[in-house]
Amino acid sequence: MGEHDDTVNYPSLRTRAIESLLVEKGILASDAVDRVVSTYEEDIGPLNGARVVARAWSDGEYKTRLLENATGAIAELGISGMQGENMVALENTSEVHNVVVCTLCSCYPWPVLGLPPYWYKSPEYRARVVVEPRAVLEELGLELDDSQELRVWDSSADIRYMVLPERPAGTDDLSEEELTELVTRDSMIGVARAGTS
Amino acid sequence: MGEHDDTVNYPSLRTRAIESLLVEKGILASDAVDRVVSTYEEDIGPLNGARVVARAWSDGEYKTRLLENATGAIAELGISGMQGENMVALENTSEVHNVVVCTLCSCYPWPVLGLPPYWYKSPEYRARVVVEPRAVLEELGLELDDSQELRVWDSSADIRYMVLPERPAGTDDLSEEELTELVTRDSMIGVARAGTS
Amino acid sequence: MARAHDIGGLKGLGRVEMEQDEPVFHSEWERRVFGITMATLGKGLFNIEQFRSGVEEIPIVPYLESSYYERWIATLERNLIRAGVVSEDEIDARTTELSHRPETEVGRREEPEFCEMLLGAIHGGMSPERELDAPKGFEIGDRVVASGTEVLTHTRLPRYVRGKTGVVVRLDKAFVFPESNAAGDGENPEWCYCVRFEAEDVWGPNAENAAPVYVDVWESYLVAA
Amino acid sequence: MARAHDIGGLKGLGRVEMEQDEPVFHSEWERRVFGITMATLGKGLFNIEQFRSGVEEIPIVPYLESSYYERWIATLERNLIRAGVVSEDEIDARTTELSHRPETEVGRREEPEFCEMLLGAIHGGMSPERELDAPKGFEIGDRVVASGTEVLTHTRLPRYVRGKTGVVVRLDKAFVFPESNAAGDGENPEWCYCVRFEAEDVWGPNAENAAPVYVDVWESYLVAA
Repeated sequence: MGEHDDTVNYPSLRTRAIESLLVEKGILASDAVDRVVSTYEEDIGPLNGARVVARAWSDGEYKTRLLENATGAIAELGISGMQGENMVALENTSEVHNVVVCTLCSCYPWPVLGLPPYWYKSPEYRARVVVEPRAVLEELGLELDDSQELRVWDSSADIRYMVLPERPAGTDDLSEEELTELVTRDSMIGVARAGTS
Repeated sequence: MGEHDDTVNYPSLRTRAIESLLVEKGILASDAVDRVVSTYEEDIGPLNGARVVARAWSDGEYKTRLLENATGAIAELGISGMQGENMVALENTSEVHNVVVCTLCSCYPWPVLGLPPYWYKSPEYRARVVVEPRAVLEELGLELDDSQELRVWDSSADIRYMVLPERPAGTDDLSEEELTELVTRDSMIGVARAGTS
Repeated sequence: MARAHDIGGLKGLGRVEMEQDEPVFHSEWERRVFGITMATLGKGLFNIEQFRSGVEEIPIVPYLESSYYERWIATLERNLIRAGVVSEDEIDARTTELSHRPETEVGRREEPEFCEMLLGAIHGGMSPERELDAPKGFEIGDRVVASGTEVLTHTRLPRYVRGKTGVVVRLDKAFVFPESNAAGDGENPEWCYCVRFEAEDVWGPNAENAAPVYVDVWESYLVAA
Repeated sequence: MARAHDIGGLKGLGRVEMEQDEPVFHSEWERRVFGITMATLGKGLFNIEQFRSGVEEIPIVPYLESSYYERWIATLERNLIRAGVVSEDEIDARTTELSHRPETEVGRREEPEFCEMLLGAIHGGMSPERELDAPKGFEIGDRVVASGTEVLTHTRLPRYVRGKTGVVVRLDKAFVFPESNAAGDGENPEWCYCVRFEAEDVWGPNAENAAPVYVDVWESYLVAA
């Protein structure tokens, strides 16, 4: 999709109509709108989650704390915020693979992953991943072992999930910072492995 | 909607493609197609059902037979056929009003009512009449007494339903043939009273 | 609703629009689709359950947006292709040809005997009733629960009563079981029942303006309450 | 699915399409819709459940066909109108004006204090966790049945587990009950649980390739199995 120049399309006009009316009525703070947007465009994104994962890979005690109390362990790295107040981390292993969805809307752990990508919010992903998860993951390029239990987590209430992906083989010598670069957003949703594009 | 001249639109082209291929392959009988169509355009329609209703209004014993064994009673008038092999008649009274739907597709008692109208097959009718039947009937111009039990019949298996509407007041002197003219298709589905437009 | 068609109770749909003096068909192609369907059903190229199942396979947006007989075209194609009598490529190619030469006449062939047989069936009926030795599992007045087991293929148990409790109000005949026949696994007839479900048992305590719903149900969809 | 959004398990949808190097927003208006929503939520003009409920009120075809932030515009409008701060006519009229004079600048006003408060909430969080004296009704390992009672308004129990049996695998905190808060009837917090449902218990014996599903559920949606 990319960025459109669409100042005269209907959603754009409608949005500007709403914004201008709310400003005139003294209800909307333009600076708040600006700041909220720039926060999610610039400050809060999947790099936060990658730092959590790299730390867990590097520090067994941290990993234990992450799996026991994700919200607290994430906060140790200075990461917290809206839609991440009640976090649970799900560990992928050779026996168990976890994948996260919100079938009812688009619930997603904002502080660690930023705002969700379009496909995560699409009817196709939401409808299909609960009933045919292996097929969906295969389409997305992730083949699981038949022996691996696949678990689908529907974010239907107020817990927000992040997946702790498996640490890729051959990364023993990497620093925590180098490990961070292997951790993709998709691997923390559970639709990809870490260390792959 | 009315009739369209649409020989070049996509459904028309597609239909003609299928028909011409099946004819060439020796699979389709053009005369059968013609005859089936003319049968439902000319021979089989709600007048059949109206005759059944008028007879039931005029002849108490016939009405009893209709309510006990609709298929047999309808056959007494020489009416039978596909999608009417297993009929049930539902009597509307001052206490009970019946309305018929097929939520899953478009099941309908062809021999007595012909092919169903578009609205009967519409998602709007099918989805709504089971959950908000009074609202739907009101929209269609039929107000029921709050004291009347409204029953919705979903044609989900192989029974086909026809409603026996209430005989309008002031029709004691009418002949069976004159009564027939009061019986509309919609009154036999249960979305209108007999004797109204 | 695992499939697009199972929409009983779906919220958000608009008014029911009636057409005054509606014709039986709205165009010549609707006539032909209806006739071709009846004629190919009559030839046994597919059965009614497979025909319905083909409609249900349409994704929900085109399902809700297409016209009734457009859905018939979709399932007719699907079923003819599955029957092996025509391929999608052939239909595509012929459609393109016709779009370039719209004046082309569709060929004709006649089969008077088949024609009489089909008309005989239309006027005489072809009941899905079957003999069944097994005793009926339920009696009038029995409280029953409709199956809550998901069926992802063709089924005739509307989703809005799944898992809900009702009362048997009428005993019907044994009819061909659609799930089995749609799958090509034979007719496997079962006893059928009419079950009355109270509005609050189907739509919950907030149902406004609702009413009891009578649903016709095959025996294997029911267990005693 | 009484409402358009409750689509878990719906068949017939196509491939999941990923976009390479997807930006956070795809256009300026998406940025503004997101920001306006957060700012008006922050002002308390509506709550998150009312916001979600407004999305769910979109009829299914436009729901499935519109883009994500188009759905946000729809619910934002609905909620601002319900809050009484703007009317549909005003929005319509302003939209028309802007379409005639697209170069018009949107006005600005600043509220530094509110801005700091909102950013504080974004970075600090605003948990829907609430104190609750009532004891938890279930323990880990309890077999539970998810409610089969239809809810025609806002609900957070996905339809695909309604009436299905699972096992409690995690005890969560007490959270605001969405059905109540969406209706403006207060927060009425309840204990929450994570329940594991086996694939065959959810999707039936024909589920191919399915997997256990973990669903987070408020206590009043559950009864002991």
